[in-house]
Amino acid sequence: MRKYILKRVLYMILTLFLIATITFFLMKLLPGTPYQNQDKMSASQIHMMNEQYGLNKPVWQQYLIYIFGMVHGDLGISFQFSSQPVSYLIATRIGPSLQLGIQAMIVGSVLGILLGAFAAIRKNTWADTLATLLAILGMSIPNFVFAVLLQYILGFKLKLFPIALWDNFSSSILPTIALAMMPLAETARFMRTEMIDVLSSDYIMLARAKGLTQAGVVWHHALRNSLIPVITLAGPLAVNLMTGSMVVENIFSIPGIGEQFVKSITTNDYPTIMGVTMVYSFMLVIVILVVDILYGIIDPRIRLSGSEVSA
Amino acid sequence: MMWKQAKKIGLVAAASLMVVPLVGNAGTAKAATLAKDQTFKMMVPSELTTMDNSKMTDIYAATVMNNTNEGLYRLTSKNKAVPALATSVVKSTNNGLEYTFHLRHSKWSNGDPVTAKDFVYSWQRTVTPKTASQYAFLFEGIKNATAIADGKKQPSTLGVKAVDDYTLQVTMEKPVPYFDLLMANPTFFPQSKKVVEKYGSKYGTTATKQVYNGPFKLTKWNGTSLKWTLVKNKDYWDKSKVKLNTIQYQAVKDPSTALNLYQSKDLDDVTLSSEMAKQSANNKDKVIRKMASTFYLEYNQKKIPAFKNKKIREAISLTIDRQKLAKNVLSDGSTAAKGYVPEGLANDPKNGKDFSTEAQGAAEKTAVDYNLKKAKKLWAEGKKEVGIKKLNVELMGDDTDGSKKILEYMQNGMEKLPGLKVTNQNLPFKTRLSRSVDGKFDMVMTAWNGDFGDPITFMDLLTSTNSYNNGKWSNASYDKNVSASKNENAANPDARWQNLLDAENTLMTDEGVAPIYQKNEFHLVNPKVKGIVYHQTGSSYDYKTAYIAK
Amino acid sequence: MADEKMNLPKDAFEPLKAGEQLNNERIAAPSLTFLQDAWRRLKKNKAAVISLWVLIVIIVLAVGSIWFSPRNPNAQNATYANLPPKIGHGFWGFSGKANVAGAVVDAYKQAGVPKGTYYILGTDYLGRDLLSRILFGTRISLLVAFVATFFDLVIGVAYGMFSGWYGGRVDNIMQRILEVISSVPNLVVVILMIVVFKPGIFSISMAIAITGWITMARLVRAQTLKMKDQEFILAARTLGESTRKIALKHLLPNLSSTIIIQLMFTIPTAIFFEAFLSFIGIGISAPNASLGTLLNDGYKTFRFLPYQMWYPAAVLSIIMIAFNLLADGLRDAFDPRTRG
Amino acid sequence: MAARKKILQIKNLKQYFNIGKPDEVKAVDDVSFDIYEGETFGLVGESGSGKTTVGRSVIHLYNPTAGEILFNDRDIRKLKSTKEQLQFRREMQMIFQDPYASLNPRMKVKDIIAEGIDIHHLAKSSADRDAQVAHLLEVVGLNADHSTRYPYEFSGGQRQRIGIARALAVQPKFIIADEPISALDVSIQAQVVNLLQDLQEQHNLTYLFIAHDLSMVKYISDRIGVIHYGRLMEIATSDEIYANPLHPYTESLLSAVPVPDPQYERNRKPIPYDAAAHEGDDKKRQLVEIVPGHFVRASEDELPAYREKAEQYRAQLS
Amino acid sequence: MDNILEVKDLKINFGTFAGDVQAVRGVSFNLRKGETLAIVGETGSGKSVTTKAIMGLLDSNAKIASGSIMFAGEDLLKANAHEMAAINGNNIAEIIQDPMTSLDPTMTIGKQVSEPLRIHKSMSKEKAIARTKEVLALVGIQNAEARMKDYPHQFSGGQRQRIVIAMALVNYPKILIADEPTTALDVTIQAQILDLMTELQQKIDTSIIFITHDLGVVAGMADRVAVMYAGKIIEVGTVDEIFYDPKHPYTWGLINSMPTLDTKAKRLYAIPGTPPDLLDPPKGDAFAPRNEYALKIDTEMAPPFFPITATHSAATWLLHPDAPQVTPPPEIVRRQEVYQEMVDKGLDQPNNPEVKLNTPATD
Repeated sequence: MRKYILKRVLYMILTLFLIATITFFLMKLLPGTPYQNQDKMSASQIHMMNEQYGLNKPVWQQYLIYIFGMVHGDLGISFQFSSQPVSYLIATRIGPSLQLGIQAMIVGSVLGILLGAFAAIRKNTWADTLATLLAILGMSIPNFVFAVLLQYILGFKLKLFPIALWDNFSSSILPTIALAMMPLAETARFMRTEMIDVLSSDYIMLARAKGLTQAGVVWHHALRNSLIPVITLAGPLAVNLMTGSMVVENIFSIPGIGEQFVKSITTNDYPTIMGVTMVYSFMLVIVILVVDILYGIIDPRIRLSGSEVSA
Repeated sequence: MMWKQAKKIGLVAAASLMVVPLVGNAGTAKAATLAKDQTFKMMVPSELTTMDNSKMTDIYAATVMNNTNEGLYRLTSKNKAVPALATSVVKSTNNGLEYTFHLRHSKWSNGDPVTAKDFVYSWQRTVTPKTASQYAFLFEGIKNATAIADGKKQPSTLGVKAVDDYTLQVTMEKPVPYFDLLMANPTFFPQSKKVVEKYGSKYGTTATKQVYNGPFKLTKWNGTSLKWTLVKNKDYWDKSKVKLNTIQYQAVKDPSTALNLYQSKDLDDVTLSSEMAKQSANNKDKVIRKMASTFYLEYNQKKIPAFKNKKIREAISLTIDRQKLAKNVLSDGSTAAKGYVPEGLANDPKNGKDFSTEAQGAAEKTAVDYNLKKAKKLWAEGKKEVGIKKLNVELMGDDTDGSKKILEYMQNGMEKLPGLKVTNQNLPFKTRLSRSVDGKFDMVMTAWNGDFGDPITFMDLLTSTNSYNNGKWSNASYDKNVSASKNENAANPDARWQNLLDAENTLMTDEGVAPIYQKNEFHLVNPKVKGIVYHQTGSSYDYKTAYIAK
Repeated sequence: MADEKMNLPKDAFEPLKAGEQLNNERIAAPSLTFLQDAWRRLKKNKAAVISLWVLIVIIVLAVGSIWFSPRNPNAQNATYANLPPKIGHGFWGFSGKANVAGAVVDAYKQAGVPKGTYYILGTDYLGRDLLSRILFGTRISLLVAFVATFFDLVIGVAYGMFSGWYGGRVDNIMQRILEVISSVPNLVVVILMIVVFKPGIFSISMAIAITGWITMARLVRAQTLKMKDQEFILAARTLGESTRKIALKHLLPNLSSTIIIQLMFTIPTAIFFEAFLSFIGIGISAPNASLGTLLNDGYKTFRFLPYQMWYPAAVLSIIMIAFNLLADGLRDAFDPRTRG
Repeated sequence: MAARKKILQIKNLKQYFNIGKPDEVKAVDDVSFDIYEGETFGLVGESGSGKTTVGRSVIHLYNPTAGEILFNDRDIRKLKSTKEQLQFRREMQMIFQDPYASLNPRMKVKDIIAEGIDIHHLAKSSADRDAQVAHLLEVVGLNADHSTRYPYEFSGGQRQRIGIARALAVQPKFIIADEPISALDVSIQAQVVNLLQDLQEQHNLTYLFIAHDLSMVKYISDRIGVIHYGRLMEIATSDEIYANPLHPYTESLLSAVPVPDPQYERNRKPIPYDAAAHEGDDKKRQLVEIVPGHFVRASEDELPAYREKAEQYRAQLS
Repeated sequence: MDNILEVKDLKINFGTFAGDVQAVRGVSFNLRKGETLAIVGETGSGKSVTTKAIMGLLDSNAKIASGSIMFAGEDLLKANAHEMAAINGNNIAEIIQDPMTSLDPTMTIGKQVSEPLRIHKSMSKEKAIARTKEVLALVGIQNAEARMKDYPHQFSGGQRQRIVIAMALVNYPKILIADEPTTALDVTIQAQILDLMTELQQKIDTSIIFITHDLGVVAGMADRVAVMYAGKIIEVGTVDEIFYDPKHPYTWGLINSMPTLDTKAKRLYAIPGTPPDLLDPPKGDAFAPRNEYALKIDTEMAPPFFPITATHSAATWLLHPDAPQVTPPPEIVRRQEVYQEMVDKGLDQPNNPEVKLNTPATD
């Protein structure tokens, strides 16, 4: 297992390195300079500025400097916030994003699992249809529509929660719900499929033959076995949450990195784009690694044989 | 100054002479009329990027700076310089080439005294190339500023000197008529050398890595946060005039969220854009903040040969119903362009008439007219002259909602010309900018906001050699007039004025660019908030005298 | 037990002659191709059938609107901007009345719209007919989805089949590559792609396609791995069939259900992703509309002009739901486990 | 018998998988045997014994790790040209175990059967192709009506017969039958076995019949090889191997076979086999001919015991 | 002997996309205390469906058209889910074919085996563990205590089947349903498992319904045999009656088509054709199309059961008084001769270890 993790970590590093490389060179393809007032600045100033940002060196040197800096946690200086290191920008912004992401992940997966399991147990009944429809609806309505509706109805009209802004836990409730819709829907659908699969397996039949009631079968056997594959959903869900956070953070004025990412795209803030990309990739890679390890821990077949799981 | 999403206004020196009439008189605020809670909640559409006035690039930073720090002068609601750290508004000597300021005794928020050396240090620091200030060009006119920025002279040779701790002497290279207004601009505010050196590259990156000498102190800003707070500065020399205890800033990027927050009284002042503004047109809290900016269309004559034909250009311009665009499409208080130089930017030194009004001749009118019939006629003639049957062009613009709509509207109008096929291309601001500069476009919607209250800030752009003349329109008469206004007639205000009027006229007659509209900002403001001083250009708001009425 | 008193004819107990023997190799069921069989199965799934019809109707309307659009989707009439829905003389929900600052006003009257002119789903901010815009947007969204799907199909299927078929080291390397690619947040790639290249239908489709094929490749690979040791593939090999032919004749048809189902999921994902891109401002460029851009315009004013959000949202949701239900239905129809 | 032609010679065949990895599998480990023209050679073993692997190596679905496979005296590993390979594919064919997995569910029966015809261009026209398919269907006891149907419409036995028709389509000389009946119901097994025997007679086919079902292998085979953990334990004629099993594994295997005879079953006592006891030491073992035609895997010091056992049996017979 | 279970006129249909499949078409049998009843039949003959019905484990698309299953005075078909749960694993237990899939992969075998104890006996944890250990040892799992903490994948196929048996037997059920319990196993392992089952049956005194298609296994395990074809039982009798004196042509074919190690016949006897599709079962006797002894009436009317002895009856018109006398295949005739000899000697007692008979002769 240790060897396996080590191998995975190596792959992880390789992956991140490749992502850094691709992002770097894609950024180099982007038109535009970071300066607003290019033509009002003196050549000498532009030179100095390029030097500050390291833009006057050959691309391969810039690349090496970037990679070297990244290894040391230095992601460069933001173009948009002058003098602000990207790493600081991310450090101060990641908290709300993580909090929202984790809350949404918990809400989404727990409710999704319950909904999916419920639908599977009531397979081919109206309850199943309703649950499935609910799940599909969750996947069918864009985040921003959800967010706006939640804000308007629950926040503005009913005044149950803060409309927006980021002050305390209660202000995280609406964005969490908006963000959790997609994971909830996906988890529910996946869970339903898995659960139906498991429920038709031999050992479930034998469990019934042992005298377990429906509830007992589900609780003691079906749930755990269906949950194992559902864990692999964590990767795609993490991606989902990242996408969602850009929208939700924007609408609810939450100081997170998703919101910042959108801003940095529209302002050509390359160092921030690259930095946030790296953070996203890093988080995703970590999620995938954790899923793999978790998979190994939860599934005894893998735990003991130590063989490789493909995510 | 380039526009970004109707947000990024340049840190502008001069203010226009235009006065925003709604602003109340600060002096009338009596204790009896004040609400108990003097907290003002302000929405901005963007984060605070820096508190280093050498590095500021956007209006929101400048506005905060203007309220937390202070320079020699402060501007009244009528855009008149009044003494701030300087004890009086001084007249220039030596033919406008020298100014001597006497400073009052005041303190930084860390207790240090503010001295003339702080000005010298700040100014030298800004023009030093290493600081890479994007606004060092505003120092142009002060002795050696340009040479220092070009790295040809040492920063210490800048024409500014601390005669003693409270006497500041400024030496000019040439007279700058709007010098007083510059002195009220945050770029010219003093900096504490001690503090700058203490924090080094981190100077001005958080609320605590800066010292303040203005009416308010900045707090709760970690450098990247979406909100920050200004609190009353008890060390401010004129603190008795300051009524507000706190100003809470909140960056909100979504217009409907902003409206919701305003209506639920979570915010006192919100900026609404596009549809939100349009839909709030009847709101009684509506406040239109006029701006000195023009949106205009440039034709790339270098890339599309047909654009060299004036009839073609004119035909295209005539297809755009600017009135309808401003009223029905934008509906956010913006107005149809009267000409290239926006209304209210500058007034005739002789008779006080607005430049755009004075320039409003027949040619001017035609250039911003809407006449589809004439357009089609000209288009047919133009096509024949150029020898083409049809024309496929791209129309480039920003990727903001507002810009998209405008482009769509314009495209629709243009395509009424037979054989003209327009493809819209909405790009992120900086991408659009660099493509414009590189000439990688057919037609581009450009926006410009006046740097200072003089038509030259616009006129300069379209000379044959200016790098911002993206369309490469070239006209000898125009170039001559602009050049004359800057050189031979620099000291002759009337002749200079006529040069600029002539240049505008030439530009419009020759359809060099097609002005579309003048941009304004749409606000909803809590009517209880009074005494805000607003400037059409520069650091928009001054809250020194603002208060919340009962 | 046996009823001994039964009256049975004498000849009942004569042995059957050879000719009278029944056909003992008889197949009772009608002959159906795989697809016919799947179709029969699908027909039992009401939700899927309804979805299929809904999609057909939507596609026909969207495509048909090229020729038979109620109005020109790009024709502007700024004075008629933001007119609420109205049908005929107006009735509930389609009255042409708008609530402006608390007062209900007849928006059509205010805008000076002549009698008899009405917009079924209202107009947008430039006075364009929303119904035509929605039809147009649906077409563009579907186009984006289909283009993305096509690449998904080509790249994903080919990659998956190749990786699975060759197995061993080739597979190993290809899987590692896939692993790396899938660790890149796809939205980042998409955004970078669109920022680097010109936003437009093609680059958006490409961007979605470039990141979208991973799942397809994985599924196809897994199926191929499973299939390549299936005896019918071995049989083809023992007969001397070439690899290329095996892939085309044996693998591909048997992968088809996997592929079709995955495509059914890819299409809505692509439509959705396009909508998201529109939200962050890098979607389809104007005046072209997609459901995403319409929704993006609509949500901003939904407090005042709710119809501008609800109608595109409804169409998008219906398409998404229909594709998802159809995909579910197809999965059941193709899945041999449910075979009766 | 010695005069008969050896159609297939397998010499020291080794087939390892995942070589060099922790999960290396020696599926076939040093197996040698010959098959004579026209005979049926049964290869018997339990699951995981490597019997299927042998079959697949012989028909060159796998590349052997080591050893030689001579078909008609030509090493199949050295067939270079496409033509030679195609020729080999025509002469040797395979019948598979799983009647559900061995037919492409997306193809019509006639296309499945004609696949070989198409590959080897054995039909002059499409009418000829149809005729050949119809004939093959008839040969395997189905009729031409069935040719347009899809595999799933058939029962297991019918499908297996379609599989046989497919193999026959290229007129092979040698057929590897890889557990062709183990997935079939009892009543159907006999049909297929009878069919295989009829075909052998009519076409002078040689079979390598792989199975775990000892009674059927015994019935159909002329000679039998017993394989265990990738190694051949014993080779002899089928009568001899049943009547006089020498290797304890063979004995154990035989003793475990249930027989549809209650009286016999009541008395049957399975003989356990302990692999560790017989293969646990590191003595060198190989197939040794104890009596003519009867080979046993043994080490030098085990030989006398086996010889004696063989003697006893001979004595009993006479 | 007491009947512990009585199945009467059971009819079960399955709703499929193509229509209703009549999987079980009127099955009646009873199970006696302590006996092993083998149900023999080919794939799709309805034997598994019948036992699933007994345990209430039919799939949701199954419809029980008629019949009753009486156990301890109650009709199991009328029991609700909770009543069924109380019986399953306690009074009736099951073993199924594939040991690789019949254990929950994520639960230790100790837990799985002790589950029926906790459900039905509300036993304390310690007692349950002790009992589990005991039962595991009983089925031949070595080092049972330590291995209880292991997961299914850590056991070989044979061991797993032993665990499944332990799980089924842990509550000493009155009835054990073994659905092809050795089909997936190698012959040597099969022999061990069968031995184990016989041994345990005697120890815990349970009745077994043994489902299989392997006549060899039946011969060794069963006391009585029911032969199923196309959803019906067509012959039932003691193991000796079925193997030595079968009356139904299908049974003849079944026995005859299986070579023994001694079969020397040039050709095997094969039942021609294919079993009928139960979506549309043929009129009359479903076996008729494949029956070389078919009579005209077979195509008209399904035959009733004709009793042969007290324990033996068969559903074939050949037993009708009016039917022509037919000669069974030679192998059957040979068996009948053997049987006659046995009857003469009074040896036709099943499961009598004393009984020895000459090894069956060859023809």
